[in-house]
Amino acid sequence: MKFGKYLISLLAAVAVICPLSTTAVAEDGLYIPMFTYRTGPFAPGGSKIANGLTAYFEMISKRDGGIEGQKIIWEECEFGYKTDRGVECYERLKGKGSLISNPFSTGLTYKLIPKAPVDKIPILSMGYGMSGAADGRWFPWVFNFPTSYWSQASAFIRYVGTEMGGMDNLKGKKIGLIFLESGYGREPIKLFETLGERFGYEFKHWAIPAKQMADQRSQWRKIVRWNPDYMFMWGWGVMNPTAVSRAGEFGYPMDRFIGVWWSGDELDTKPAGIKAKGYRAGTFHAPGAFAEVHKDILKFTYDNDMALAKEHNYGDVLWSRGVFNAMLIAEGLRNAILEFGSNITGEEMRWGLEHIDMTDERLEELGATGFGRPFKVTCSDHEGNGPVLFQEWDGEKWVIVSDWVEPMREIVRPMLEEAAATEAAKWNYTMRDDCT
Amino acid sequence: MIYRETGQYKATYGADQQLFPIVQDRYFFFAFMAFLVIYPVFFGSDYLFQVVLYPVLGLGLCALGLNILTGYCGQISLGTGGFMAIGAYSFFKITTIFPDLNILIIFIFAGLISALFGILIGLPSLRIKGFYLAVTTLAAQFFVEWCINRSDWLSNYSPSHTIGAPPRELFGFLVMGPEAPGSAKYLVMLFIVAVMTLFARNLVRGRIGRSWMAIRDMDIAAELIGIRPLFTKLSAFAIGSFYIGVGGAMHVMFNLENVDPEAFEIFSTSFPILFMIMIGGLGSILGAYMGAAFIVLLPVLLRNAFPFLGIDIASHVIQHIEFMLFGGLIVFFLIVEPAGLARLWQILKEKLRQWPFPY
Amino acid sequence: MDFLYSVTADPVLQIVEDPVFFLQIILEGLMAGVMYSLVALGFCLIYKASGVFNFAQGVMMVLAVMCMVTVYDAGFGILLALLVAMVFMVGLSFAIERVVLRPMVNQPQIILFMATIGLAFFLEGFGEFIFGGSSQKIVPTEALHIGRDALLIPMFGSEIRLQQLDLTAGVCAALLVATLALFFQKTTVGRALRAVADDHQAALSVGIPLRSMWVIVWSVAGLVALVTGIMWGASSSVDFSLVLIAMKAFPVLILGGFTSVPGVIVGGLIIGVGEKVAELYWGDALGGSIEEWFAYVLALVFLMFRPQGLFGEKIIERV
Amino acid sequence: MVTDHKQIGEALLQVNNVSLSFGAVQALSDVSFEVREHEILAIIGPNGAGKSSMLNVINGFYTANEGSIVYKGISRAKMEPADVARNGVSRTFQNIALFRGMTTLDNIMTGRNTKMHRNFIWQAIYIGPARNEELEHRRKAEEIIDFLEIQAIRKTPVGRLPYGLQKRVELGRALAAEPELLLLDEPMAGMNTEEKEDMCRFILDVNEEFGTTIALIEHDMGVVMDISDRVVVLDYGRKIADGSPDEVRGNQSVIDAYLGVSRE
Repeated sequence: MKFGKYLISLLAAVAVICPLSTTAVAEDGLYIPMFTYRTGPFAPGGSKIANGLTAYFEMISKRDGGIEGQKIIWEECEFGYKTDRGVECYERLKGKGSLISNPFSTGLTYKLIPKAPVDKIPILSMGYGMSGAADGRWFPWVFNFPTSYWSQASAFIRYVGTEMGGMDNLKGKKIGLIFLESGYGREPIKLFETLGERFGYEFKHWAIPAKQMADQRSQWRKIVRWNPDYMFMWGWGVMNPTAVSRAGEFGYPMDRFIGVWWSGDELDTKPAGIKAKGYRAGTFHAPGAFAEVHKDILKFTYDNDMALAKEHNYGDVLWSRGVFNAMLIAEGLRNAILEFGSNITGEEMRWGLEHIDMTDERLEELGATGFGRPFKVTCSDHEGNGPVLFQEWDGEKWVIVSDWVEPMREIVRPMLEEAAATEAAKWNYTMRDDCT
Repeated sequence: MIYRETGQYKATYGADQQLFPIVQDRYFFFAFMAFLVIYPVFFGSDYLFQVVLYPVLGLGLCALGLNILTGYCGQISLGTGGFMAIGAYSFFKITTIFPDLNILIIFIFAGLISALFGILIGLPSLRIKGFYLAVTTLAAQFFVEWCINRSDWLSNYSPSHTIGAPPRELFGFLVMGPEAPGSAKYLVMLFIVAVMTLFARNLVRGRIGRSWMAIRDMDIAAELIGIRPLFTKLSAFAIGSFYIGVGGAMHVMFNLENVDPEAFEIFSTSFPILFMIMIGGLGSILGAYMGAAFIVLLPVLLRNAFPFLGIDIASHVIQHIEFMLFGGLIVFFLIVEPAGLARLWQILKEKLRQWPFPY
Repeated sequence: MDFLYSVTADPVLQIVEDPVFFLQIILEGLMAGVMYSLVALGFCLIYKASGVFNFAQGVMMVLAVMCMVTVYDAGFGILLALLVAMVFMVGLSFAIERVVLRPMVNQPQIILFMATIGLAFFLEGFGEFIFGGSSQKIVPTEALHIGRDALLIPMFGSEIRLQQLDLTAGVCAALLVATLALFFQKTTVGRALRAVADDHQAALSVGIPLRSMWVIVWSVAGLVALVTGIMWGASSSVDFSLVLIAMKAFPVLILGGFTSVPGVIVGGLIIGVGEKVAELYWGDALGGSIEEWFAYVLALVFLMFRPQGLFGEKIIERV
Repeated sequence: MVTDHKQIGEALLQVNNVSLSFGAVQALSDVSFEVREHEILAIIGPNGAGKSSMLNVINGFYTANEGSIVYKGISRAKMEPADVARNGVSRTFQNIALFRGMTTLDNIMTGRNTKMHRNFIWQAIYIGPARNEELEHRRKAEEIIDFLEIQAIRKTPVGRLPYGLQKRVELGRALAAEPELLLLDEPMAGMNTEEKEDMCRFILDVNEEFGTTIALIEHDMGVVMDISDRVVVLDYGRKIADGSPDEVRGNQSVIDAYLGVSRE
C-alpha cells in the first residue's frame, strides 16, 4: 500500500514536471545545446570532444565576452550515445531556442535529419553523419563541412596512390577496409568500390559488429591472409585500440594501416604504445596544441594551469576536434549576427553556416593558422570539400606526415548528389532552387 | 466511499464476463481514455510526444507482444529487437513498393511477416525450455541484425542502410513523416494500440489465453488435459511476434523516423522491453504499459528533477545517478513486489475498495 | 551452383591445400575458446551455487579491472592494485548478498535474474561515478608481465603464429580451473558449496550457512571476473563497451550446461573452434561476419539433440 | 457399498503386457489388466510399485517399451497425451498440478478447452460467436462448480487455496472435460477424515450420476475397499493380484507385499 502511494506520487510528479520543463524560459543570448556523452561505451572519446567544445566557448566568452558582443549560452546534455536520450535532450533544449544541433553520434544525426527542417534548427555533423547531406540543395538544414566521409575516402586513395608513386600504380593493388558495423561504418564502402573500378584496385571490407569490437581475431586473420597493400579503418570506441593492437599481433605492417579521423586519437594508439608506431590516421585539422587559439584557450579557459588543461585533454586530437567544431559554430554565429543583427533564429543561423568562408586570412584572425585549412561552404555545397591531413603515431604522440590532400571532387560530387537525391526521395523532398 | 461495488449485482454470466465488471472501473477507464485523446491533442508539445507518448505507446505495444509470449505463455524471449526490426523493415519495404496502400493494412502485413518469423523461431520451443530457449531466441536477434546490416535491398540501397518514415496519408490526413503534425501521429498510434490491446485482452481471457497460461503454469499437466503444446506455444510466438512487429514498425515510423540497423541492437531493444514486462508485471496487459511508462519516464523524471529542485550538477553525473537510481529501483521493486506494478495497482484498488472502513 | 561450390567443395579444398593454415585456425579457435570460457566461468559459478543467472557479470568484470587500473594509475604498485581490486570485489559480494540476495531468498529464478539486471545498471552507474568513465583505462600489461608479442613456429615451410597474450590467458584459465577444482573437491568450504549447489534447503538443514556461501561464491566469481577483464582488456582499453563480451558467454553456457565447470571449458573450446573455422572457410560465402550468430545457431542445433547441454544431467520429466 | 443398479459393461480400456523401463530401472514389467465401463477400479501397491507410471502410460505421457493399450477397441503403441485427453481420458495428479496463476473458474474452464472451437480471430473480436461459446461453456463450468460446492472460491487464484480445496478444483478441472475415463492419482493423499469423506462422495457421485469410468490410485485401504468395484495390485512393477476388494484382501502375495516379506 505504502509503495502504491509512492508510485502514484511518482507518476503525478512526472505529469507535473514534464510540461513544466518544456516551457522553460529562454535566457537572452546565443543558445547552443551540446549533446555529449561522458558516460556509456564511448565515454572516453565523447568526453574529450565535449571538453574541447566547452573549452573554446569558455575561451571566447572570457576573451571577447561572446560573439560580436552577444553572450553565448551553452548547455551540456548527457545522452550516453543513446539515441532516445539524445532525442530527449534535443526536445527539451529546443524550447530554450537552440540555434544548432551538434549530435556527435551517427544514430542521433540520422534521427535529427528529418526533424531539422520541421523545427528549423540546422545540424552541423562536422565530418560525420550522412555523406549525401553535402548536397545542400536537397538537405538545406544539414551540414557536414569541412569534408564528408566520401570526400575523405577519395583523399585516402589519392594519398596512398601518391605514396605508391602515382595513381596508375593503384592498378592491381589490394585495398581493404575494416569498419564498425553500423550506418557510420558502412558509409564509405560505396565510394571505395566506385574508385576501385576507376583506378583498378581490388577492394574488400570486413565488418566488426559491436559485440566483436574487443575481439576482431577472425577478421584480422582474414585480412592478413589476403594481405592487402593498404588497410583503412572506419572505427570508433574500443574498436580502434583493439584493431591497432591486433594489426600488430597478426603481423600486419603498421605503416600500411590508416584510420579515419575518428580512429586517430591518443586513445586509439596508447594501449598498443610503441607497437602502434607508424599507424596513420586522417584528420581535417592539425593535431596538437600549437596555434594562437590554443594558447588563448590555455590562458583564458584554464588560467594557464597546464595540469588543469591536461586533465581536460588539452591538446589531444579529439579535444582539438571539439575546439575546431566550436570554432566553426562560432563562425556561423558570427556570420548570422553580422547579417541579421542580434537575436538570430535557427533559420538565420543556417544562413550563417551556409556563408562560412574559411580563408587563410580568416583562419589567421581566428588564431588558427596551421590548425585548419581554408574551405568554403555554399548554398549547394554543405561540405566545403576541405582537404585532409595525415598524421602518424610516432610511439608517443601524433605528428603530421603529409601535406593537405585534396579530395577528388569531380568524382565524389556527382556521387554525393546522387545519394542526396535518393535519400531525399525517401522524404518526398523537393530540390531547393534558390541556390545558384 | 467512492470505490464501492456494493449493490452491483450480476444476474447473468455475460455480465460477469465483462471487461470491467465494476462500474467505477468502467467510468475511470473511459475518463482516462478521453484524457489520453484530448490532453495531448490540445496541450501536447513535441517534448511530450517525442519523449513520453510515442515511446510509451510504441514500446508498450512491443512489451505487450512480449508479455503474451513470456508473461502469458512462459516462453522467455530475448529476440524482441529482431522482431521489431522485421516489422519496421517490412513496413518500409511495402510502403515504398506500394506508396498508395493504406498504412493500416501495411501495419497488418508487417505484423504478419513478423509473426511468420516468430513461428519459425518458436519451433525449437517444444524441446528447449527456460533460459536455454531464451538464449536460442538470441540467435534470432543476431541473425536479424546481421541480415539488415548486410542486405542493401532491405534499405532500398541506402549507403548506410538507414530506413526512414516517408510522408503518408490516412483518410486524407498527413499522419506519417517528419512534416506530419505530432497529434496526428499520436492519434493513429493510440488507435492502433487501443484496438490491438482490446484484441489482446479478449484473447487472453478466452480459450487461447487459458491454454497459454496452462502451458506457462504447468506444461505437462496442460498437455495431459488435452492442450497441444506445440500449437499453443507457436500461437503465442505468432501472436506475440505480430504485436512486436507492429509495435516495432510504429516505433520506427512514428517515433524514430530515420534509423540505421544499430537502432535494433539488443541493448536498446530486447533488454529494455524485457525489463518493461518484468517491472510492469508478467502476464498482465496493463502491466506492459505500466512497465513501458516506468522505463521511459523514470530517466526523464530523474533528469528533470535535479534542475527542477534547483540542484546544479554536471549532466553526466546526473546520468551516473540515474543509472544507480534506476538499478536500485528495479531491485527495490522486486524486493517489495516481485509481481510488478500491475500487482501494486491491483493491491491499491483492493485497498481503495475497502477504504475508509478496512473491515 | 557457384554458391553450392563455395559452401561445399571449396572449404574442403582450402583445408587440404593449406593444412598449416587450418591448424593455425584451430589453434586460434582454441585460444578464443579459452577467452569465452573465462567469461562463461563467472556465470557458471554463480548459477551453480546460488541459482542466479547473473546478468551483471559483464559489468562486474569491467568494474574489477577499472578498479585495478585506477589504483595502479594512481601510482601504487601492481600487486597492491590487484589486491585492492580483489578486496573491492569481495566487498561488492558482501554488499550484493546483503542488499540483493538476502531479501530475495526463495524467490523464483526469474525474479533473481531480474534483480541482477537492476544490479547491472546500478554497478555501471556506480563504476563510472567512482572510477570516472571518461578517462581511458589501459591495462598495465608490462607490470603484469603479460607479453604482447607473437611467437612464430615454423612448420612445413610456412609458420604458425601464436600470441603471447592468448597463451597467458590459456595458462591463467588452466590455473584458475585447477584451483577451483581443488577448492571444490578438497576444502570443507568447497564441499559445502557443492552441497549448496545441489539443494539449497537440504544444505541449510544440515547447517551450512547459505549466506556466507553466497558471499564466497560471488567473491570467487568476482576474482574470475578480474582475470577475465584483464585478459580481454589487455589488447585494447577498459571501458564499459567490454560488457558486450558477456554476450559471448551465453552460447558457451548453453552448450556446456549452466552448472558444469568442465562443460563451460569444453563448450568454450567447441564454440571457439567452430566459430573460427566457420568464419574463415564458410563466412565469406554466406556474407561475412557470420560469427555474429553462428555460435548461437551451433548451440541451438546442439540443444535440439541434447536439451540438457553437454554435461547437464538428463532431464526426466515427472508428474 | 457397491450399488446394485450400476451396469458394469465391456472393457473400456485394456492394458496388454505393458513393460516400461528408465535406463536400468524396470518400472513396469508385463502388466495386463482391463478397466470396464462404468466401474471404479482401484490400483494399489506399495510405494514405487509403478502405479503412477501405469497411469502415465495410459495417458500417453510415457511410451511403453513393450505391450499395448487398447482404448475403446483401438490399439495403440504411442499416442500424444493431448490426443488421449481429447479422446475422453482425464486425470488428476499425485502432486497437485493445477495452473497456479489462474483462478478456480479459469482452471475449470481450461478443462473445457478441448470442447471449444472458435479460432483466434473470433476470439480477438470476442463479440458474437466467441462470446456465446464462452458463455455456454461458462454455464457448464458453473455446473461443475456447483456440483463440487466450490462456488465461494470461484475467482480465487488457486495458488492461494488450501490443499484440500486444490484437490477438489483439480477434480473439477478433470470433470470439465466430460471424460469417459477418469484417472485419479491419489485423490485423497494428505487429507483429513472429513475431507476424505467429501472426496469419496464426489467420486461416487461422478461415477453414478455421469456414469464415468474411474481408475484410481489410493493408499488408504479403507477407502479403496469401500468404493471400488475391482482392485488391481502392483508390486515392483508386476501385477500380483486382480479382483474384487474381498478377493484381494485375502490374497497372500498382497499381504506379503504390504508386510514386506522378503522375496527370493
